[in-house]
Amino acid sequence: MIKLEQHLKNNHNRLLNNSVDNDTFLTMTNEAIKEFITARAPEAIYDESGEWLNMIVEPHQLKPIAAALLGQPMQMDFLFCLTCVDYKTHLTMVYHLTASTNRSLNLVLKVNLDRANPIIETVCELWRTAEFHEREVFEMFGVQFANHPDLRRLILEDEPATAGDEKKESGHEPKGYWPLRKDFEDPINMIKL
Amino acid sequence: MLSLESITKTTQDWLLAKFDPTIALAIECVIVIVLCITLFAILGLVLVLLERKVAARIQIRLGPNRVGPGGIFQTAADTLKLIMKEGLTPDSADKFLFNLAPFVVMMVAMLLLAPIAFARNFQIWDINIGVLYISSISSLSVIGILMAGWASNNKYSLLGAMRSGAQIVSYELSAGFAVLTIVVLTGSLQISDIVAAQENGWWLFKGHIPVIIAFVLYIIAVTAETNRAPFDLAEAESELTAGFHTEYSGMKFALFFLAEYINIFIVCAIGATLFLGGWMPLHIGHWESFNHIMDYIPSSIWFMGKTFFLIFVIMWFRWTFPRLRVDQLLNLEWKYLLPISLFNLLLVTVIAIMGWHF
Amino acid sequence: MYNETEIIKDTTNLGPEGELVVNMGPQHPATHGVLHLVVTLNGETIKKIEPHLGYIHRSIEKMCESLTYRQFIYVTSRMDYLSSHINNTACALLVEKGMQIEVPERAKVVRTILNELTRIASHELWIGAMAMDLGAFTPFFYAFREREMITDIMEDTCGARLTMNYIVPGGLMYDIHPDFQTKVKAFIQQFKEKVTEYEDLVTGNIIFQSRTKGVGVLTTEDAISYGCTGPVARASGVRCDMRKIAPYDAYDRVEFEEIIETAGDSFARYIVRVKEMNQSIRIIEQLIDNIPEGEFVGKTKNVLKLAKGEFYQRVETARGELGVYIVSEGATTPYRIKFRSPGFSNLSVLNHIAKGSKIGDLMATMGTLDLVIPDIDR
Amino acid sequence: MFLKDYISDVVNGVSSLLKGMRKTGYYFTHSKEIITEQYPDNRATLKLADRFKGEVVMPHDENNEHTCTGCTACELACPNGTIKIITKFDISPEGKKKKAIDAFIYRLEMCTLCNLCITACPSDAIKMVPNFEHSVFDRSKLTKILNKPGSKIKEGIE
Repeated sequence: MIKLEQHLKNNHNRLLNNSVDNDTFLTMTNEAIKEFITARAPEAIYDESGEWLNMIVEPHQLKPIAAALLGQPMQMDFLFCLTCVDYKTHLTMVYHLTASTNRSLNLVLKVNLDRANPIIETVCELWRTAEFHEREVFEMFGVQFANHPDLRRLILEDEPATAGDEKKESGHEPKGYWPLRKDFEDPINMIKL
Repeated sequence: MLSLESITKTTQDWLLAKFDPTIALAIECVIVIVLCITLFAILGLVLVLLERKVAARIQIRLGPNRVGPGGIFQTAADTLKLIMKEGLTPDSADKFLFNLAPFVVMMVAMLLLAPIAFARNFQIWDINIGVLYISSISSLSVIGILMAGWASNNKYSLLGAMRSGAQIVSYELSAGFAVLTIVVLTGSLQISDIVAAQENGWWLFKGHIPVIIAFVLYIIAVTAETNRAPFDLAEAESELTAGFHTEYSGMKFALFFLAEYINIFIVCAIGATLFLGGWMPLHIGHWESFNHIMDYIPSSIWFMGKTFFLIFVIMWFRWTFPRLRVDQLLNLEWKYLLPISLFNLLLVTVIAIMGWHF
Repeated sequence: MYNETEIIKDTTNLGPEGELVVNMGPQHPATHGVLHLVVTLNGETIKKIEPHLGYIHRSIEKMCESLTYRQFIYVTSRMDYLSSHINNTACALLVEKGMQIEVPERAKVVRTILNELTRIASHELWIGAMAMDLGAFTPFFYAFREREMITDIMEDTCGARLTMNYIVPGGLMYDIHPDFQTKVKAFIQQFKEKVTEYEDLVTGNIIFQSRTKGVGVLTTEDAISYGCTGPVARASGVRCDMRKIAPYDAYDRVEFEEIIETAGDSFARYIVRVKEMNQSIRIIEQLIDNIPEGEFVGKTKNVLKLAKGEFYQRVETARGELGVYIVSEGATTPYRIKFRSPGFSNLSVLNHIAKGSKIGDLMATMGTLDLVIPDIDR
Repeated sequence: MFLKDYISDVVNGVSSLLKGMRKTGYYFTHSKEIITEQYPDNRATLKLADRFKGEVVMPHDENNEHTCTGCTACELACPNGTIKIITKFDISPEGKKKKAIDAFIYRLEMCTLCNLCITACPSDAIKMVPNFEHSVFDRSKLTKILNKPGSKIKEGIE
């Protein structure tokens, strides 16, 4: 019971602190964010045409930038969507970020990956929700997440034996094995127009 | 008036007149066994139907209403189905113990029937340590459950059996203490003496508040002992699918199911005997005419009425409360029921010694 | 008779000593669907929970890539089938946002009422199922009695009880039923009378309280880090109600409270949902007499084509924040669609909060996370 | 003080349990609260909502005429490929060729009852009806031809 009371107290304190913190970055504009990112990743590309600020960074920059966004003053502690898009020429990882204390501040972080050998650093330690989402992206798109604690299939059935052999020979998963990639052909897709 | 007492008496007289006493005893034994099995079958059918009807009424449903008028043959149809089903034995189960377990549970339930007084002078075996016999035999059923859980070679079954073991062993205590309060007041372990002591009023009314507390404790403890909700941790449908009888099917499952209901009947019968005067009619002080009318109702009706009232209360519990967690279950016993019943026993002893009861 | 080798045939796969690996599901009474949890136990204590998903995976995201913007809405009803209206609303809102379709006021208000009714229906079902997980069977029937009134209203107006497909880009598929308002009012009356029953039977019950209080505690930090939303996060003190943060439809003109609890345990999650039902009733009461007259669907083109670009719409379902992310290449079908389902993130927290507790606690924790498996698998 | 807490714990617990038992006891003794519907028995009085989406039908009038032009708008609108329209060319009395439907094939087993075909139809030739007893022993019986044999298109519908 003591443990629970402690929790209650901590949560209360946190709620109070949040309300104080709010003022410091409520005024954070897109320009300020851009400045913040450019200081860390000069070659980042920005796109403001959509609803939220989009930016594309290099794969090796992702982890440091993500860590910086999570820390002060941005506190982008809420990763509400993590997905991947197959653009046929390349894969794009998309991270939708927001701050739990200021949900009007949204940011879309994108990373373009090589389609033949997609590999990227995991963001599991920063946002633990990424663990499941990255496992989903791994099985659906074949993106390898380096340093992921438990990179296994989550939704699809376990790897068939033949796929394992093919993997051993060629060093990567057989072609067309990732269902959400555009070149995946499902032989029994009855609704395909 | 045709009563069960006169029937037994006539039968015995006739048998003794016709046969040698040993053979007469043997014939009586056979008659008793047949009657017991019949009672079991009927009780099983009636109690299962009753449970389903009570559940339905509480849950604003109609309940079984298709087989026979008002669904009264529903359980008979279910039994037929269970008899015809294949009795599967899992490949990796310990086959001997697996098949033995339901019979152990069933036999324990049957043995308990012996000292129960169903009506005035209508009792199979009026043993002088009746209450002790009941509490010792009833704790044997845990062996059958443990056997079933272990022999199934199923993790859910094993967990359910282990829970059941811990539960029955601990709740045996407070059930025993609750029974002891009446033994202290009566001064006898014999069932017929206990009933006779309630001639001028049931213990529940005569024994002040301590007996009422003992009664409540008894009901809680036996609910736990028969693995009924809210203490049905051994089965715990949402946690362990079906607990110790997950792997059982067909008639072997039916035996577990039947034993559960027979056990409820027996503990309620004992509760009725100890606290509600068994087959004794309700007598109130000096209202002679009222007492006379009450005497007119046959003693077997009184007994069954009281028993079924207690059964209804236990069913009412089941359909109202959520299930306890395993550690809370043991907490309830060791931190609440046991201290209260110990203290209560002390109080009753004082009352009995000082003669403060009515 | 007894022979050890006869019972345990395969001794190679027993795992470390003191561990018992139990497969809970895919067929298990408490997983409410086909969730498969591999639970590692030490006696009754849980050491690890590993969810295995995908038993009802239909690849809705891939399916939607070959469906037009009118067609793909019906598929989303099959994701979180208990809040199908809200899923449909999310998709409709996204298409409206992408094409700048003007939605008539009437449609907006009706959508809001239907969304709140859906939320109540979902929470009613949840209360029943949750009580059933904890071993109380009866509240299930009482909860379903009220839920039945809502499904009747839905049947009248939308023509279906569970997967309505009533909301289309631009408004509604057809106008509300003439009896809609009277029926909703009758429901509100009945609900207010009967909601005290849950207090008596469930909330106040000492067994229920001891089963849920202090069980499965989720701290605020963890709730945010694990991406929890909806009642699960609000019970841990996170403000995450999309109806407040980014109001859609008619939510900006109604008054309601965002229910926040700080305990973060199963009981807090329960209380949040019960109070949320009352807030939903409050929203409906404000709107039901003020449904504006007029068109029920805005003017749309026959063939819907989203502009090239990316669109994201967030709505608050009964389980949390549903995000729909569409990458459009300017065609009649989405290029890539991603559903950020609330259940998926809420499930990921299960191992963290149920570790170290008893099996019975797992049922309470899992019950209060309110998992709907098709929503998780998609 | 420990004893006081202990006793109040017990009393509160028991009273909360009794409250719940009172509620269930109330329902046990009040049979008018029962809400069971005896479905196959009450079929005569069973009334479904008029809008209930149970099945797609094609209404025909007394002259065995429908209003379907065979424009395949519903076929295109259907997300599952439930509808298949086979067209033919009728020769009108004036000797002009006219497009008409030969068979309107509707596969109920694939239909999700989403109502998109009804909204897509320009001539209101099909509609949803509240039939819900669809179970059959043979799956192929669920594939239906909606236009009645010998039916033809109503005059004046283009």
